[in-house]
Amino acid sequence: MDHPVNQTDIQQAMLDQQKSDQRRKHILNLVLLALLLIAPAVIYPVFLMKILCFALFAVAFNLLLGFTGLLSFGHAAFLATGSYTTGYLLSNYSGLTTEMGIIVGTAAATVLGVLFALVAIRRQGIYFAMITLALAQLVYFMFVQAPFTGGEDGMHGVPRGHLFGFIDLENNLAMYYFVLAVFLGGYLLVQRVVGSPFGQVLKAIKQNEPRAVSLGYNVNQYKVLAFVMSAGLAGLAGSVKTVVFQLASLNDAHWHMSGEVILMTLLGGTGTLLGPVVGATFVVNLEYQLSQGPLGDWVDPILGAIFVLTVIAFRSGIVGEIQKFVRKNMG
Amino acid sequence: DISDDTVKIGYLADMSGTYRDLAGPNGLKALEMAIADFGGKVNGAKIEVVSADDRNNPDSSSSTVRRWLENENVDLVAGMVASSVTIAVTKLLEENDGLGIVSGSAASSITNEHCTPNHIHYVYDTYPLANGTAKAVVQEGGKEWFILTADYAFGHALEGDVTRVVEENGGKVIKTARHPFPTSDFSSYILQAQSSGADVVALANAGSDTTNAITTAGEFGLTQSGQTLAALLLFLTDVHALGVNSAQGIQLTTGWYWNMNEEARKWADRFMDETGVRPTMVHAGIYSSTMQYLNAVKATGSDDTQTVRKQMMDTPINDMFATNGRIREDGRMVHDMYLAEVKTPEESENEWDLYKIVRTIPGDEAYRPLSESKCSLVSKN
Amino acid sequence: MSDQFVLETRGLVKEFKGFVAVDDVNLKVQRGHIHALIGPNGAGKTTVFNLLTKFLPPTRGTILFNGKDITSLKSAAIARRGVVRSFQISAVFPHMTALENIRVALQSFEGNSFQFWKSGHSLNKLNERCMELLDSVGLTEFANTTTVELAYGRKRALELATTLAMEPELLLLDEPTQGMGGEDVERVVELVRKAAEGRTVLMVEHNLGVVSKLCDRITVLAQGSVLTEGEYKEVSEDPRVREVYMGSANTTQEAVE
Amino acid sequence: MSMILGVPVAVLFGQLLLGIINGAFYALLSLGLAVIFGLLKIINFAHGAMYMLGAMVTVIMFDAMGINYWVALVLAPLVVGCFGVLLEYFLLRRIAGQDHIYSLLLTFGVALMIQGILTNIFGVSGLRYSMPEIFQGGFKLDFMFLPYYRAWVIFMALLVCFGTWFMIEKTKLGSYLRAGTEDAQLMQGFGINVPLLISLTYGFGVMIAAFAGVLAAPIYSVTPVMGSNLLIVVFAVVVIGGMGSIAGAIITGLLMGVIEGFTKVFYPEFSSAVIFLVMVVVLLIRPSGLFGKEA
Amino acid sequence: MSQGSDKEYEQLRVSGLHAFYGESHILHGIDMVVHRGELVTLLGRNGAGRSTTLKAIMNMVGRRTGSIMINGNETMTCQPHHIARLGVGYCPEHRGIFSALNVQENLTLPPVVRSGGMSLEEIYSMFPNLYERRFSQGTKLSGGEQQMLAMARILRTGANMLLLDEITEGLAPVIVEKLGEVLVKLKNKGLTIVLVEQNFHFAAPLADRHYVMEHGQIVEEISADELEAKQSVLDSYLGV
Ligand SMILES: Nc1ncnc2c1ncn2[C@@H]1O[C@H](COP(=O)(O)OP(=O)(O)OP(=O)(O)O)[C@@H](O)[C@H]1O
Ligand SMILES: Nc1ncnc2c1ncn2[C@@H]1O[C@H](COP(=O)(O)OP(=O)(O)OP(=O)(O)O)[C@@H](O)[C@H]1O
Ligand SMILES: [Mg+2]
Ligand SMILES: [Mg+2]
Repeated sequence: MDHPVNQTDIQQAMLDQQKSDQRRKHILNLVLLALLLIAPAVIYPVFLMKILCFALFAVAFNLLLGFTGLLSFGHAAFLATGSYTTGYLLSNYSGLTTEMGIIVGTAAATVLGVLFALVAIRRQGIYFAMITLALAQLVYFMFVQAPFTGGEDGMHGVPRGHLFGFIDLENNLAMYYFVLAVFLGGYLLVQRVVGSPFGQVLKAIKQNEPRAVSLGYNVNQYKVLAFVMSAGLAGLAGSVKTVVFQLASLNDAHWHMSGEVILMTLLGGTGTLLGPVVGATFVVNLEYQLSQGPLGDWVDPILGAIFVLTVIAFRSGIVGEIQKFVRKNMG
Repeated sequence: DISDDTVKIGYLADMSGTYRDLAGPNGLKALEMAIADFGGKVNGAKIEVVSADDRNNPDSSSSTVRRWLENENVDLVAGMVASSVTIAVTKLLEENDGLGIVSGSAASSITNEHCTPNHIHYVYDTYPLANGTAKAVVQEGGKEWFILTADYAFGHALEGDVTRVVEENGGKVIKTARHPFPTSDFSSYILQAQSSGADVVALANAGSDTTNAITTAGEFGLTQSGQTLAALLLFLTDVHALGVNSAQGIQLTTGWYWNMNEEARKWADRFMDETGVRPTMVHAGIYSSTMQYLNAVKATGSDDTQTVRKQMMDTPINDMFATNGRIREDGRMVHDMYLAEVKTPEESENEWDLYKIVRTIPGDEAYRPLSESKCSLVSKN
Repeated sequence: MSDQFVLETRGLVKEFKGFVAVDDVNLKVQRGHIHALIGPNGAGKTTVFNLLTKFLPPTRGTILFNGKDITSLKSAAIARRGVVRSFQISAVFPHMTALENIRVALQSFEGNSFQFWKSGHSLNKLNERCMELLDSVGLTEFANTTTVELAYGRKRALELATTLAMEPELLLLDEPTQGMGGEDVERVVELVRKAAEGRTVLMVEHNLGVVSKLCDRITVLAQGSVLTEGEYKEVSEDPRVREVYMGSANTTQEAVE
Repeated sequence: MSMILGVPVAVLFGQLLLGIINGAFYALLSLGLAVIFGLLKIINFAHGAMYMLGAMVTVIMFDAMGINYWVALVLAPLVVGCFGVLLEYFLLRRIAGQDHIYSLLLTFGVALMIQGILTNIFGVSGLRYSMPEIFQGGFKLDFMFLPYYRAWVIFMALLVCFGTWFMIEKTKLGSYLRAGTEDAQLMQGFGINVPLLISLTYGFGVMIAAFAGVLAAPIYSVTPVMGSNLLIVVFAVVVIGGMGSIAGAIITGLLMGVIEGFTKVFYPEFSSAVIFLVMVVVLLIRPSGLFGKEA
Repeated sequence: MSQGSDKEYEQLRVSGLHAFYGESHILHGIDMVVHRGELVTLLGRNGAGRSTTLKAIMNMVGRRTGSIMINGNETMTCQPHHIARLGVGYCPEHRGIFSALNVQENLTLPPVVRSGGMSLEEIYSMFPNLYERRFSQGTKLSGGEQQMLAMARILRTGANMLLLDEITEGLAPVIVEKLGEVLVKLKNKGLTIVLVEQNFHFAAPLADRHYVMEHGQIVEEISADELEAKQSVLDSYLGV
């Protein structure tokens, strides 16, 4: 067999491809950033913040589902842990600056993530999903019973406080730009992770685990690290959400929340970076629009129909389908 | 004067979940009936309604209400069912100096430790529920109590209130069992109740938990073996779902019953024409409270929160909903409550002919006295 | 002795619910050899591989690698020590390009695999070596092709290249030429020969032509235990081997050509 | 009377029995789920909705047409089963061979639609369904009063469970089913009408759920949301039993009923979570569930 | 079923067959005819499209155009299970052993489509390994045992046309020899066989005709008696 194409050409082609991908990604990121920066002038900031929090949650989740191939059905536990921890701290220790509350909340979720990971990581596929669900249900039970969460009533009146001790977050705009910064931090981190050498290994594990093992990778360590990162980011989303809304409730810990983040991610497109963001925006917005309008009592059937439609017609999710379309029409 | 020449009312309730039937879309109907009856305008300003499904989720609800208050100049938030939602919303109201009238929630803490100068709790709460039913049952000789409690704030509050009432009246709570919310199979608890030897089995839960428990009690012959079943919170819709066969003889406390007097019946007929069902006490409360609110706006010519609230507190309430009603400084609307008993199949003439009123409990006797209040608005002397 | 033998098993046994798949196997693989493991289907060859790489835990027995007991190590650790296998049923990362497949293997030596903060560009320096490896199995033009789209034979070639990327000290090949046509077989033979320079290979192979050409020493496994061992000539003339494995000499001879 | 941890032994007997009865529901539901997952690799999040439909259809048929319990026992599962077949034919079929998660999303969407629509029509307070005359009353056992109906439930549930197990594990049809899930295309290449087989299997799985729904109609409040909370518990049961193991689902269902029953006595608050604790423990010890085949 | 050596009867006629996997066009107009009782091989390099041809005949590829007549029936619009019912037995490249079934269940799985298949006893005596392991899970067999199982199970169904994809792959030489004997026996029974084979030495003595494929097309047809004359052509195509 002869090789009509030259080796270096192929390498070069690949590098060029990488570069142009990179450039496109940068441009896209900049456009989005610009939009996000001016958004509060047009859209109600608290609503935007809600979207950003859920987007961060979905991005965190997608690090696992989309890039490691692990379906966690217990991510609500991390959201809620971040949320309650931060809520508790900010309500009870008035000396604490907001960012400290958030950091500790995130750390708590991260620690919980380590615990979950150690228990669950050896299980695969649907067993993994189910064991995370089970653990999350136990966490839910704890939150129902623990006195500090306020049980079914929830935890209310959490002060937004001052960022670094001097920026007053009661101001919605200040709060918005802080949330935006946190979101971007999380998003860029995930983007970096996915493209990193570590990300390559995750991808390999996702596609063929035994093969990755035989190449000398201790896959469980990689999965644990990915899981913990994802848990931490989910906790961060929860912490920030609590500060925005000044409340934490059992909804955050309920399995519906774990389900919701799966839906957001799938709707937007798993395995794409922007997908979960778009998915979260879509779902939050849709729920809001529907619950306001004359279709108020038809929210569930309409959401249901959208899920069905997505699975049947746009399986790669909104972003995934767009990517497909672009690829088809540009190459 | 009336801000931007409109009075805007936001109706927030569970439109699609567990609490849908007791308030829900029909509550919105009641609200709209009130506005229509008022003439659609107050002092020349038009009255507008916005509504939202709270999805029993305090996050969503508070972002909705925040937007209503901050961006859409909503003057009154009405409805409100799940206590987590109510507390979140009232906190926001306080922050933004809006006004809220809570009609659906049961928690008495809403005008106790969670009271604010920005809301009114209108229809009922756990305190009179316990007070009315428990007192009556103890006085009829039910001394030893088994309480089956839904394991969440509302259940705990009810359990606490019942225990107090039972003990005050010379009875004794011999056992409580807390079941997770929600539960579908109650046979285990009913068996525990049967073997406890208590005279009375009280249900400190709500909705489908209560109806499931009652059905199971019937199946296991709880009442045949001489025990009394007391349901502390039952809405008309629950009893309707159970049917008189299963529910007959159960005593309950209610803030209103559609067939309790002529005025109520007339309104209920109109409501039925609109919706096809009979109103619950919450539906009636929404109508009544909206009327009171609009009257207060009319009287003061203002939609300023404190002005209107003060006017409402100063005006006694006597209408299709309440007799001897008044709003206290903690925001509690105190009015007469009723001890009712579910009719037997023989007595019941149609599917909605469900209660007979056994006794009227005067408002001051029914509700928590201000002297016991933990509300910061109550002046302690 | 540990100098002479890279790999040694002592009394290796694997039972599956009462069925003994590997029965007291004492295998010694000499450093620098290409050592073949042959035997009828179901003799336990793949199972031996699975035991050596700890994809299955042995029921009994010890495995020595360079004289050290590695019986209790985990799969990944064994691979890192230098014992790397290829699979009988093709194993690739289907949604990566051929080049990326190999790069993942190379990467495991870079020590940067936990570096989640580093940019992916840091991996480009491995591309050169990837292309060399791809070229050696004739896949140059498929470097940027997603692996699912490769025909079966090419997937196997890719897998081999990936395995080689691991620079194993002991290479375990399970039927490397399976599913390949004449020319490809030739190339694999060459490749294995090249790969074997400076390292040891243990392979399972049913193509006796390949075995006879390549292998220094042959162990015949039958029903889980070692039937005989020796050079190709000795072994192929053993009547027991003929009976259980090779059949009439005819086929074999033709295959050898 | 002798006591265990302050509870009379007789009461515990009663609880054991009730636990088994409750477990019979879990067994039926998890059986259907296990059939659908084990054979079709569909994560059927509409299972709770199908259970609910079974009950709702029973009530609606009675209210609208006066169809009695006995007829409903056969007819309602058939109606729901047909619905399942249609669902499979028009929707699930299109995602065959895709990742599990899509089936989860799809069936979840369907469940939301069914529940939402019924909620808008019938409300959430529940519909009335009265116990058939023949079941009024019960056995007076030493330690408890056992309503006839509960005895009937356990009898029917066990019958259906055993029948299903037998059909799948021991008959030719069962082996088609088991094989068809692994490589449907090849099975079809052998001359088996796999698409039909799959539709029927899904239909059968939801039929069992609907059957449980009919059994539930006289004793639980029949509402459009009655199945939604049961769902994840039933999933847990299937996982504890070992996904794909039919016998596992049945036995675990009964077992979990009993464990939950005892929890209701000793630590009632925990009764909704105990199954998940069991699940974590079981999966730590036996990665593929109590009766699952090892991977 | 008209018996034996009705060599004129067209068991299979493929004309202008194109096949696609999603976007990729794999077969570019295949024409071939196989008569009843013939054994025909498809030769070619890796990726030439031989497996795809068999799959296309079974309607197991994404999309196909052209015409495929089996036993005189046009099958372009048939579902795979209808095609099997026409008496086609397909043994796939990757064996397709079912892990949920044990060996015996795997063996008895394909329904009998015609009379005249082998009995279970005959099969077990031909493949004693399978008999020994008949109650173990199908996929726990060794690679070679799985291959035997895959082959054996279509012998039971009585199919009179077999599509065999690389059946000698991974088998010990003794077994390969035995398989050769089996094929001869089957041929003598009048079965039609299309064999995709890498192992030319195995195929050559058995086949009546060879089709050589390259890039999704048939580039050469060689009958058994021309084999020697065309050896060099063949070698150049196969790269031997
Ligand atoms: N996980 C398992 N459980 C039970 N039996 C098994 C398992 N794996 C392999 N076996 C059995 O062990 C025996 C040896 O299998 P192995 O795969 O090692 O054979 P092999 O020598 O590689 O054969 P081949 O050349 O056909 O690949 C076979 O009879 C097989 O059925
Ligand atoms: N599922 C698929 N999707 C896309 N392309 C495929 C698919 N399967 C095979 N191909 C492509 O079709 C072409 C022919 O493949 P086929 O499997 O028919 O080859 P073959 O001649 O049987 O070779 P081999 O010896 O590798 O089995 C190859 O180029 C392959 O890349
Ligand atoms: Mg093998
Ligand atoms: Mg092929």
